[in-house]
Order: sequence, then C-alpha cells, then structure tokens
Amino acid sequence: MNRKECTENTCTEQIQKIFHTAEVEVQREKRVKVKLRADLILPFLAYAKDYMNFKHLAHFSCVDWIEDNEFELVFMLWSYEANLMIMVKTRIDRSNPEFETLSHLWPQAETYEREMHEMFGVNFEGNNRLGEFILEDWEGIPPFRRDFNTIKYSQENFYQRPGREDAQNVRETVSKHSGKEVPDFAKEYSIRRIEE
Amino acid sequence: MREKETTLYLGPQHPGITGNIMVKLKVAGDTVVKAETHVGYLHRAFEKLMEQRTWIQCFPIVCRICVPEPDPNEENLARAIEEIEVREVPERAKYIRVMVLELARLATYGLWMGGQSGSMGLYTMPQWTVGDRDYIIDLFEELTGGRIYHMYIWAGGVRRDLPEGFTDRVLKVLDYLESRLPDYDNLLFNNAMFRKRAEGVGIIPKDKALEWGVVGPPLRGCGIKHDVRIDEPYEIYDKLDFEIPTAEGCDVWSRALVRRQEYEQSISIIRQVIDKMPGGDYYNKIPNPLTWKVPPGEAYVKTESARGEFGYYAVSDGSDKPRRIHVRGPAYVHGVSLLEKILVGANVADVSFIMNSLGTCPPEIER
Amino acid sequence: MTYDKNSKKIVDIIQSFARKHSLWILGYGTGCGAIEIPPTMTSRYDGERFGLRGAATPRQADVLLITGYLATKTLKRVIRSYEQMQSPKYVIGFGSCTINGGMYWDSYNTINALDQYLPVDVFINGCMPRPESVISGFIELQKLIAEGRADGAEKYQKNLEWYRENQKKVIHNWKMPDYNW
Amino acid sequence: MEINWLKVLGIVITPIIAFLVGVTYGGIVRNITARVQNRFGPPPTQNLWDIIKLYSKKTTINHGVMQHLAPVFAITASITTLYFIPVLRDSKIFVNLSFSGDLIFLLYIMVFGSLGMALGVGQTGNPNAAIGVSRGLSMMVGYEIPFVLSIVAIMIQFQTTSLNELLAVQDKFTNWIIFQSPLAFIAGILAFLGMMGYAPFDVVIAPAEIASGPPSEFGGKYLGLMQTSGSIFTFAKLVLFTDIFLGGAGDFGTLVVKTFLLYMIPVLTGIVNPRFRTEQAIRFFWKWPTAFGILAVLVVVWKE
Repeated sequence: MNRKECTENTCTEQIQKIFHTAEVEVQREKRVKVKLRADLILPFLAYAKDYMNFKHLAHFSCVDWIEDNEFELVFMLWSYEANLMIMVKTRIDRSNPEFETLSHLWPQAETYEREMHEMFGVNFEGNNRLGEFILEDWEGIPPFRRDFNTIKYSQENFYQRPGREDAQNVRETVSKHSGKEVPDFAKEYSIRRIEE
Repeated sequence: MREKETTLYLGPQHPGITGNIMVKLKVAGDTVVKAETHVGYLHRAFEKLMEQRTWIQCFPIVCRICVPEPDPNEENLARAIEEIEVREVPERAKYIRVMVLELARLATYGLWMGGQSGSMGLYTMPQWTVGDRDYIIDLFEELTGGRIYHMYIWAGGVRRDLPEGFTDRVLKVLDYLESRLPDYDNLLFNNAMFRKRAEGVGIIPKDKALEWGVVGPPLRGCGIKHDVRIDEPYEIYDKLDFEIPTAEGCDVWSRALVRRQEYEQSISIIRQVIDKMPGGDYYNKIPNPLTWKVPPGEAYVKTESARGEFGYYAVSDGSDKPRRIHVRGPAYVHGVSLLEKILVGANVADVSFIMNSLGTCPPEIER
Repeated sequence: MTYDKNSKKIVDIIQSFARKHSLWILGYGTGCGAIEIPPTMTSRYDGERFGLRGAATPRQADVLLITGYLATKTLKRVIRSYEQMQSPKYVIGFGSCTINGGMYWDSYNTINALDQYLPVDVFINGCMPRPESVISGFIELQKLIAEGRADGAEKYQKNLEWYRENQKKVIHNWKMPDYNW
Repeated sequence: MEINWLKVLGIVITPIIAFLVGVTYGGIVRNITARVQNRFGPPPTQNLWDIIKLYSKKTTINHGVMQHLAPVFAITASITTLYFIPVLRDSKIFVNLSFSGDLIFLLYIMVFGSLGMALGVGQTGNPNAAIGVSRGLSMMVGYEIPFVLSIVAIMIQFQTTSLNELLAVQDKFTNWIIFQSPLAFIAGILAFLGMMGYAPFDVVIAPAEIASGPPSEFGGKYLGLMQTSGSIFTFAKLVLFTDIFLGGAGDFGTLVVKTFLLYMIPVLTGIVNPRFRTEQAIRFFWKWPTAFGILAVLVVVWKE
C-alpha cells in the first residue's frame, strides 16, 4: 500500500492511524519509539514489515525490570528504503513470561528467542527449538535475571585462587596508594610464583 | 534411494572451524543434508558482568566481545553512552575514531584473507597477510598500548592524543599495505583455482537476504548496496568520499571480491582522514569515572564492522552501572540461522570455507 | 618399564632433545587468546623455528594450549581432548584468566583456576600475552622438558581422583557427547 | 644355494638410506616453504626430531587389530615398493630385487599401502578418517589412470616391463625417456603431482576440512610409523620417476640432484595453490593427463 518514503513524522502518523493505542514518540533523528500492548505486537510487526517496508529485524532484546515485576521486550526494525528505525517496546509479566514466536516473520528471530528463553526464561510459543542453546546442564534460575547473583554462584562453584580479593576493589586500592610507594600486596605477589 | 546419513561433528576442536564453535552436520555421501550450529563454548556472560561493573569498567569488557576486531565494540558503547548522556564529542576525536575503526577493518580483512585461504589449503596467504597485519597491530600498540585490546575509544572522545609523527607512520604502513596488494591478487584473487572453488558456493538467495538479516559484505556480495556508513552515517563518514563496493553472485567469490575492494576503500578513507584531521581537543572529559552516573535513557547504536552491522542496545536506569547492554553482532545471525540454511546442500569440503566467507566469529554469538 | 632419572643414557638424551624440539600444539582455540596464535605461528614471529607446529587432532598433539578462560561447556571438551592425547603431554595455561579468572572472575560460566582441573606445566600471564611471551612460555616448557620436570601427565594420572572430583564439581552432567570413537 | 651378500647388504641399507634422505627432504621442503612465506622455518632436521619424538611417545590407542596393523601395512608397502626399484643403475648393492616384469608388479604394490590403511582406518570409526580414506581411494582412481597409461605407453615403446632394461635404454642424456616419449612424461608427471599429495591434490589430509584425514585417530608410535613410511615412499616414488623418465642415476650425487629437482615440482606447485575439491581433482585427472596418456599410447601404437 503505502510504499512511499516515510520520514519520522509520516511514520508516526501512519502508525497512529492504524494502531490507536500505540504510544509513538520520535526519540531522535532516525529513531521512532513505539510502545504497544503485548497482544498487538505481532500484528504491528507484520504490518510494519509488509506495508511499511521495515524488512530488517536489527535487534530483539529483553530487559528485566524486576522492580515492576515485568520483562520488557524490545524490537528494532530498520527500513532500508527510509533509513529509519522503529523501536517497538512492550512489557510482559515477569512471573509467567509468555510470548509468541516471530520466526515465521523473520527466521533469525528464532536464535534470539532461543537465547532469551535460556537467559531470561521467556517462553516463546510456536518456537520448537527452545531448549539448551548456550548453557549446558544449567539448573536454577535463568542467569540473566536480575535476581541471579553471578558472584555468589562463581564463589560457590569455582575455586577462587587466594590473592584475588586484594585486587577486587581496585578503586579503593588505587586511591589509597599514591604513586610513590609500592603497595604491600604488589610486593608480595611480584615475588611469589604460582606453583603447585 | 537415499545414501546412508552419517553425523559429522565439525568442532569445537577442529582445525577448520573459525573459533570455538561446533557445527553438527548430517552428511549423505559428500553432501550436507542438515546443519546445526552449537554455540556456548565461549560464553562469558558479558551482558551480565556489565550489570555488575561501572560504566567506565565496561570498556575493557566490551572490546573482548569480538576478538579479531574489538574497536567497533568500544565505538558502539561510547556512542551509546554519549547518546544517552547527550555528550558532545570533539571534532578531532571523531576523526581519530574513524581512523582507528578503519585500521581495525584493514587488520580484520588481513586476518580474513588468511582464514579464507587457509580453509582451502593455501597456507602461504595466511603467512603473508597475518604478517602484514602485524604492522597495523604495531601502530595500535604505539597508539593505545595494547596489541589486540585497545580500550582506546571512550565516552567523550578517545583516551589520548595521537603521538608525534604518528600519522606519518600510518601513511607509511598504508603505502606498504598497498604495495602488497598485487602480491595478494596474484596469489589469491587472480588464482583460477580459488575462483573455481568459490564460485557458486554458499549462495544466499538474493530475495531473502534482507529478510534473513544478512548484513555487511555478505549482503553487498548479493548486489545490495547497504552499509551503515552511508545509511546512517556516524562520526564523520558523511564528510568522506568513499564507495561501497558490491558484487553480484551471492556466493563466496563475490563476498571475497567485495572485501578485496573494501580493503582499498579503507586505505583511501584513512588517507582522507589524515588529510583532513583538525587540531584541538581530543577528549570531552567525563566526570570522575568512579562516581559517574549516566542519566536514565536508552539508545540503540550501530557501527559497520568488517563483518557487518554491529548493534548495541544500552539501557541506563540512572545509576552508576548499566541496566542492560545487549550486543547484536553480525555473526549472531550469520553464524547460526543463516549458516544453518546455506550449508544445506553444500559439500563437506566447503563448510569451513563458507563459514569463513560469512565471517563467523563465535565470541560475539554467545558473548 | 622403570625410568631412573639420575642415569642418563644416550637414548634419553636424544629422546628428550627430540621431545623438546618438536612440540605439536593441538589446534583448539579455547578462548580469545587464540587470536595471538596466528601471529606467533606466522611470518612475523615464526614459531616453527622452535619446532612448534599445529596438530589437527588430539591423538597427534603434545601440547594443549588453553588460550584463555574456559567456559564450563568447553572444559568438558578440553578434558576429553586432554585424555585423548598421548603422553608425554603438556598443558600451557595462556593468559591471566587461566590463573585466577582474570577479568571474568565473577562470571558464572567460566572457571577461575585451570590447575584445579588439569595439570598445568607452564602459565603465561597477560591479557593477552604477546607473541613474544607465548614463545618465551614455550621456551620455558622446553627447559622443563630437558630437565625432566614437565611431568604433568604423570601427576594427572597419580592424582586422577582429586582432579576428577574437582572436574565433577563444575561439570554436573558427566556424560560425554555421543561420539563412538 | 649361494647367497649374494651384496644384495643382502643392499636390502638392509636401502630402507635406511631412503628414510634418511626422505626425512631430510621433508625438512628442506619445510624450509623452502618457509622462505616463500617470508620466514625462516625450522632446521632441516626438524622432521627427524618429529619422528623420533613420535616413537618416544607412550601410545595407548586401541580400536582393534586392523587399526594396529594399518601403519604396518603402510610401511610394508613402502619398503616393498622400494625394494623393487633399482636405486642406482649398474650398482651391485642397490640393484635390489628388481626382476623382469617389475613395472607391472610396482603398479600393484604401490596401491597396497593405501588399501591397508583404508582397512585399518575403517576400524577406528572416526568419520573424518573414513571420509579421508574414501577421498584417498577416489583420488587414486583419478591419478592411477594417467599413470598407468603413461607406463603402458613406455612399455609398448621399449617392449619391456623391466626397470633395469628401461635404465639400459637410457644410456646417454639424449636417450632419456623424457625426450624419447614426452607425451608419456607429461601424463606421468601430472599423475605424480596427485601421487605426492601436495596442494592442489592434498584432499586426503585436508586439515581444514577433515582434520588431517586418515591419520586422525593415530598418534604416537603409529603416527611415527606412518611418517616413516611416508618418507620412504616419497623417496621410492622419486627414484621410480627418476629411473623411468630421467635416466636413473649412476651415483648418489646425481640421484640427489635429480630426485630433488623432481620433488620441487609438486612442492612449488603446492605452495602457491589452494586445494581442489575431490571431484574437481578427479575431473582434472580424467581430463588432460588422461588425454595425454591416451595420446602417448596411440602415438606409440601408430609408430609400431
């Protein structure tokens, strides 16, 4: 239908004409931000792809807003004709994250979904390759959620070589020791060789 | 009747694989019937680690996301922060950044030429190109102190000014690299055997290329002229005069041609940058990095790396640490969904050949 | 066969000289340090002068070069590769992350100290180590071999239980992939 | 029965000489390759140290009897091949076991090693090795045809199947078979390229594709045996081609010069060329080399 070149403003108008509930905002030059209800996302993406020529799914991401108990899904679509990007955002429930797959629109979305399923625990209905992707034999909560403590996990599971904790707070150490004298820990570790 | 299918694991320990990644192949005779990429061997959870680090501590982390070409990562993060913070970058810093990015592109193409020819058994080429790449690495070392990881491009500009006489040395290296091009041509690009092996191999359907998320040289190898440097010019690319080479054919050969021409374009871009380099400040100083807080906001920035569009999505919630930084490397699409598709029907002998031509870089798939 | 370290026969001298001057590195880029291996092996630094050479499969290799951090998923494969290698075999830990985790010390997916899981003969520090330091690491290994002190494989065999225990702490599912060879 | 002690001596020292020469050639080739590639390269003795190291490794690989036998097959085949090739002409020691009709025997025995390897490798179960073997056998089908055609042309032309008689024919420089029958030489040398396994015909051990192919699963002493056999076989093939086409050699100096120059043909081709795919390689052999071979046979038959 409307295949003429669209700018930020015409694009905004067009989206608002079709999707009344969408909150559209021009973030900056070449970036249009669209906020939508979760169930309208798929129709919107399909519309943007087929009728507004946003052919390129540049990015698909998930942000954990643990304070609001919500996940934010972010889709970036790029139009090669208009050189314009729309950023589509929606929020889904964090305790029971469900969404529909995009892989029939863009085959590469499957990869993003597999990663998001593994890292955030979002379930994408219709994607049959969900499962082990990057991690192996992972038990427990998905690691990219904000409430997963990676330091604690690392300390519990992996051997920590002594000496590490000295250098941990680099800021304090650096500000404490001026450039003149060599700090004690540096002396110690420059002499000691790693053996065993 | 169908031939008996065998399963062939290519990697993670395999000399032909482009890093620590595994491609599980179902093979009937010599033909690939099904390919599955298995990643995760390099997963360091950068995106998680960055949520634990302050903004300035993220710079040493992001450059490790793509090992052959770390600079687009730094550039992306710096630009994302600048966009959220609305921080001005001095003109000189922009020029220096473009110079560094293009030098990194040259270095990556040197490595790529080596990998591409190494994957088909031409072992003289990697010896030459990787050896020549070291001259660029030496420049980086002088400029930034690091051979591979530079941490040079920071929010607000670059970390330090160019050393005295640096541009002359860059020009000298460029002259040398240009003088080596005829040798490369004779050995690789004019070699009838390379052409014979590369033509008609690893074809990406042209009508599907955009939809499948193909970017960078593979896209331009399909005859589609798209490049972030002209589509959405960042830094000073709109002030420079360069061409975006394309080639028809959609196969390994056309991708090789595109990269070969971009090599020359990069050399000319660096020459222009050095020619136009303004004086002045190189760094718009950020506040004390230890207590540096970035205002709430979000940004999506992208850079044309040697392998294609490199995107960063950064979200700040106003604290001294990022809320989320999500990285979209070109290999994320090329190495998984695209590779799985175009490997079907290929010869077993061409698997690593095709992987190299797509520029599959495992660390940026799983980060 | 008993091997007396004090008496050196001519055979032993030739043998240790040959071992020292022919180190075949397993072509396994386990981490980002693999980017410095091409410069080391190519025309600028030319590791082949010292008898270094790439080996395509674990069966043929002498040196397992752990180039950087190890994700737990890779660790499983590395152990498998290491056990397929024929002794005498050596392990070189390459980069800070093999020593104490380097900058990935708090990551949930990378191990922090390589020598808990595999017997390391030589550590090369730095992130990343320059090709010069890689070569100096190999020369250090050659010295150890000449002195008969590069006995990582024996140590691994003797303390297999301890190593296994550590390995199983990290790798929850000890079932290896379904290779049949 | 009287024992010809000189012959016995020859049988004992020929493999040793062949091994040492083959190994040194290997080292020198690595050096030459390195010079082309802008670097110094290893010392020429490097291959020798590699093989000694491989023998000094403890080897614990067990996939079954055939797997243990495969390297033995390889080394048996290469030594046997060597025994039936007169290393030096008119020499009492190095005449070895050559007999009338040995050319036909050689054609058979040269294949034996690869077939034995194929059996052994099949038992290791490594798919890379299996692909390597199938590639090796199809390559053999490729280069054997021009090779056999060129040998047949020579056999018809000189009415003999004995290498010693062929050597006797080439009594002076202008009588070398390379000049007497150039078409057969072209077919033969192209087949030789494939036989030596350097690029573009190194499809069998293509590292980037199938992880070194047939020897994938062999390490330590097995690999040492294979490399020994490879060195000997290389030397045997070089001597064979020198004997057939270049008039053989009366002393070791001439032999070294001739074989080395001959060796440089595949090596220098290999340095600057990528590898063919298997079917491309076979298509290559069935095109020009075979055409030259057929032409050589036709010319000879027509002349008769």
